[in-house]
Amino acid sequence: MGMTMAEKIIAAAAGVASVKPGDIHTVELDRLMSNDGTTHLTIDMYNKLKNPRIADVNKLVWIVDHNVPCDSVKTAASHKKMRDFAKEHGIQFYEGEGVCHQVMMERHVTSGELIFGADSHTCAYGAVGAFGTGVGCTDYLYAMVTGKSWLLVPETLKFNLTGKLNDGVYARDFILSIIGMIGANGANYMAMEFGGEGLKTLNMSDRICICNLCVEAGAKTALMEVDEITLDYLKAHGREPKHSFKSDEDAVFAKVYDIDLSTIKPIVAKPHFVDSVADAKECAGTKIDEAFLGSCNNGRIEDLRVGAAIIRGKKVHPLVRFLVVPASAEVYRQALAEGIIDTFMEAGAIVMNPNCSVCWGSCQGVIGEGETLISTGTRNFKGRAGHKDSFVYLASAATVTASAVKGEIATADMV
Amino acid sequence: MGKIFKFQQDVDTDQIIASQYIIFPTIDEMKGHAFESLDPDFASQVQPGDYVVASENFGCGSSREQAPSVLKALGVQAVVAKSFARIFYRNAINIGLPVIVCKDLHDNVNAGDEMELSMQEGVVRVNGKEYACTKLPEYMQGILDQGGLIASLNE
Amino acid sequence: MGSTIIEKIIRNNIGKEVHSGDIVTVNVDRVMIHDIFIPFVASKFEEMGFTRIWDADKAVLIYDHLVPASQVDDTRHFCIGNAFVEKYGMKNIHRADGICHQLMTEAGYVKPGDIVFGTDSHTTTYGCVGAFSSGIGYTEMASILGTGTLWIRVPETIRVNITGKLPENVMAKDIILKLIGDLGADGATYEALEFAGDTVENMTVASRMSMSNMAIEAGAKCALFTPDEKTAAYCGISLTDKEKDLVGDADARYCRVMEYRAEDFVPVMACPSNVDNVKPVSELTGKEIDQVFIGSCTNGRLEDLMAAAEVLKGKHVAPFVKLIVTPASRKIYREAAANGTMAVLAEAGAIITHPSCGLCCGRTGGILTDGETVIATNNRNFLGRMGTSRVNIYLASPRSAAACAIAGKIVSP
Amino acid sequence: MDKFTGKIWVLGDDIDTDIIIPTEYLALKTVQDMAPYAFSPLRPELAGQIKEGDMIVAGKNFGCGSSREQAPEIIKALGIKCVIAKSFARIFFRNSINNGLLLIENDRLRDNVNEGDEITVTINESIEHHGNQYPITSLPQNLVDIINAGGLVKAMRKLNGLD
Repeated sequence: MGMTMAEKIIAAAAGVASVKPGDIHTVELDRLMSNDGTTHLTIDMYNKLKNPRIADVNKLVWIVDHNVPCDSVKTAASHKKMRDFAKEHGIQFYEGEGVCHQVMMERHVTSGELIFGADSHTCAYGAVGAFGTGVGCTDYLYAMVTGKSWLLVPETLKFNLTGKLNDGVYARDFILSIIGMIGANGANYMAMEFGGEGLKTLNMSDRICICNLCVEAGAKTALMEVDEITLDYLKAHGREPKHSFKSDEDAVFAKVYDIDLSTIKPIVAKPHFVDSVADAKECAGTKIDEAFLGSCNNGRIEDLRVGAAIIRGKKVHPLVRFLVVPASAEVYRQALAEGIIDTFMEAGAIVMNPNCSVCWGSCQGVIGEGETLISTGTRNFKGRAGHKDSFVYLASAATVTASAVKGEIATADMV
Repeated sequence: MGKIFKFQQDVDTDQIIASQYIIFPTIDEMKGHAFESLDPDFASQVQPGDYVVASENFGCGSSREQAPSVLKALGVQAVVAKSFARIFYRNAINIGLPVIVCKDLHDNVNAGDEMELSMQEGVVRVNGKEYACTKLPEYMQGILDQGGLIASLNE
Repeated sequence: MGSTIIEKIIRNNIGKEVHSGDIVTVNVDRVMIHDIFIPFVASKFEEMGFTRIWDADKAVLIYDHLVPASQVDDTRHFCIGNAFVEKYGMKNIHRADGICHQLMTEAGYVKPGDIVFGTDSHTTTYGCVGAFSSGIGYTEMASILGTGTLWIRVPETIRVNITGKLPENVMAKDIILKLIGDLGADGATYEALEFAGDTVENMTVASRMSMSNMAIEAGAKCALFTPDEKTAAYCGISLTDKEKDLVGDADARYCRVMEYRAEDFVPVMACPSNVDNVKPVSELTGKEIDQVFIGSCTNGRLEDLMAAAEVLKGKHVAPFVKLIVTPASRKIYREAAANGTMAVLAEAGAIITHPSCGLCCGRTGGILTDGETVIATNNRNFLGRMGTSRVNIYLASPRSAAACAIAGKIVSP
Repeated sequence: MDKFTGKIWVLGDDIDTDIIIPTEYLALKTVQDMAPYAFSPLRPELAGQIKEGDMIVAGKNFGCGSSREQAPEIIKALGIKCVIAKSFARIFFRNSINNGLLLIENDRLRDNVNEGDEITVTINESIEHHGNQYPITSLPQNLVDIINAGGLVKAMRKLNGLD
């Protein structure tokens, strides 16, 4: 019987010929990413071990991105713990280089790898055909010490894409539509695999955006077939694929969806659930206090270009705080060179250094009681962006930028 | 026997423990803020041995292990839900917090009801009624039995 | 008998000769309120029973300490500020354009000879264009908003003469730190500082700003430079005779005159945890550092960023050391982006934030913890200012700070 | 003549406004919310120990630094009757007068007392400590006027015909 991409990666990592959904295997991990959200707890647990050790320090990548620069003595203490440990053990360490997943994509991840990240959006790595999955710090510590972990082989939902997104519709609208369709736990414990002719119309930025958000449908991982676009991206970043797996013709999927990309429309996810989606136009007119263009989901150069094209020659609404946060230092430098940073600055936006910003809700950019944010971030849970009684709408870079100009939710054609 | 604290569906990790608290240095410093947005009294009222009962997709959202950890630190005996989000489920097993899938329980009990759980029998008893719950796969039960994933590293 | 600059400004304002020690009521030309204090100003203003601002166009509200908000209650200040602006018909408001003291001169709110008060101690900054400006509390601000006047005691003046050419690696920051070290943290309390000599005449307005900004660290009420052609160009005006006359007269009465030779200055730092604890950098070399902060109303201007970029060009910040750059205003950020300075800083590994008070005000922007050391270009190194009380803060010029960032320890620029 | 006796807390030179109340707490909603953090960088336990009627005796340049008016307000909210220092920073001095917090300049007392001692202050006249008298100068008239009005807010209310 044939295997899916997810099954093939797990089989290779487990050193077995084949696996099937429901099996639990011990797997060898290729890479272990951890950020400042939890690493200090991992270190505390590590220090309590009877025989603390690191299986392979070269597999570890630690990234400070959630609170950069630090905004409290508590985060400063957590960062120091992380920095000192990384220095002592020779762990690859980034601070201020950008959001962890974007930094991982730019510098580390390659096709066919099995990666644990102590962050739920680790599933983003599927954009290059790597099996990335989010874990907690106990899982992380176990893998750090042994180089291995246990994994339950997931079933796979297959999405066959055809057609092409219309102008003014983005990958972000597509994945929000999918989450709306299958629900916040529609892919719980499962892998979401994307393929088909339509995939070829999506660039790497689109792909990262789509895979990144799959956890919001509960997915264990997201995977995309490796193709020319993948290989070009890897080559441009100086890497080779480890494996270029494709699902077999006779692989068994839990369910197969055929999606025509041309049917997708601009979407918003309304408070307080990612699957609470609606046609963006239905929400038009909702007053906003803040807009956020950034995050590992939508803070790449392509997203900033979309926003810049809309706001060029216009001004941010005076009562709106428009945060523009490039996903990485590389993205920032590119945007600076292209004049995009200046376009946003001229329009009155707040351009922050690359970090997680209000997407994670406990650093600069938080919103207050009763306030409304429209965001390209990953989540709109109650209280996610600051005060527990506040409201977050998720939308594309285009809709967010248009809303920042209008002072209320608006699509790009309305400004 | 323990008391039931009841929650609805799609309880995400931000509700279990909000972002502004997960940066605190230790679990003990955060646990007082568990479920703050949904039930501000939870942390002060829950007693060791009590249960959290929820509907579908409990623990969706981030990979923050602080979520099961604060519940364990507050003495929650087990979380019983119609279904769990994947990362929360895995994290809970790894730190030794029992997470039990029971489809029928949530709709038939009220907050404050007294409940008893037998993991070996795979059954929950509340108000004189029994509800069957899913047993853990052997591998995961093994992790729970040894006291969490890290315990094996110290053998 | 002649007059000092401050005596002339006050005389011009109230229309009669004054001398130090006189208590007079002045007509206020401009006021500045920032986000931290607007809720308090607003409530005091209404508690006092005022129903209108004496001259709404003379009031400026600037959000800078809390931009972007880092705590959930911060945005409450914006709500209160926006409502106040709306209710009393204020037009001058900046919600995310940079630090208040930079914007007050940069955006043309302050002219030579003006009398300006702000709810911030570094309001002394506007002395760089020959304005009498000083910090006050929010209760007094509320009373000015109602009456347009404030009582003041005409200060005595300390005259500081600096002549000659500065060594290449010395910046205006080194001069003002040295002066504060010499005066002591209370050496100019209640007094005005007046700068003169060809060294300050040859300085840019931006450099003068670094000096007037920090005068408060010696306790001064204000710090004044004579307006000149550079001032006129900066303010976009041509100087009137009255403005040109804002010079300390040869026969004016000074309580102290200090003389410096520019060639004698060396790069210095203010060591933990007092601004007057000033030592030459050469005595501090080798001390390991964790972070560098270049920014603030003291040293976040274009020439400061360019000085740092000159040092950092083609180099990289040391491993495990953070370099945080916070430009003082939106305009400066854009100019630095346009002339390639930002690209150099970004290539070198700098974390470039949006223009705001950032780390200088100690609420965000790079807070530190026990045992950490930061080299910072801002104006205060008080105990606990940037995190815990066990953080070591050294104040330095942008050039010195950049050199330290590359080395990962204190080095001479 | 006003006369009062109380216990003293002794502090050093250059007690800046960041020590009196760190910026971190400045956006708390009320002065009462901030008061527990007073002096926290220097002596975290101090705010909890101060009792109504106590006094602070400090060295030179008390209150230097920022213009934050919370500094004198918090000291007042803690129940401090007056601050006696060798000298005061300018903005802090104005803010204190405007809020009706009594400040007394004396350059000798600080070096002759110990924390916990009792002193007696006779306004505009002298301080008594262990039988020694330390004369104090009286305030300029315009400041006396503000204090007599009950602070600047009350003075302005009067101006606006409200009280």
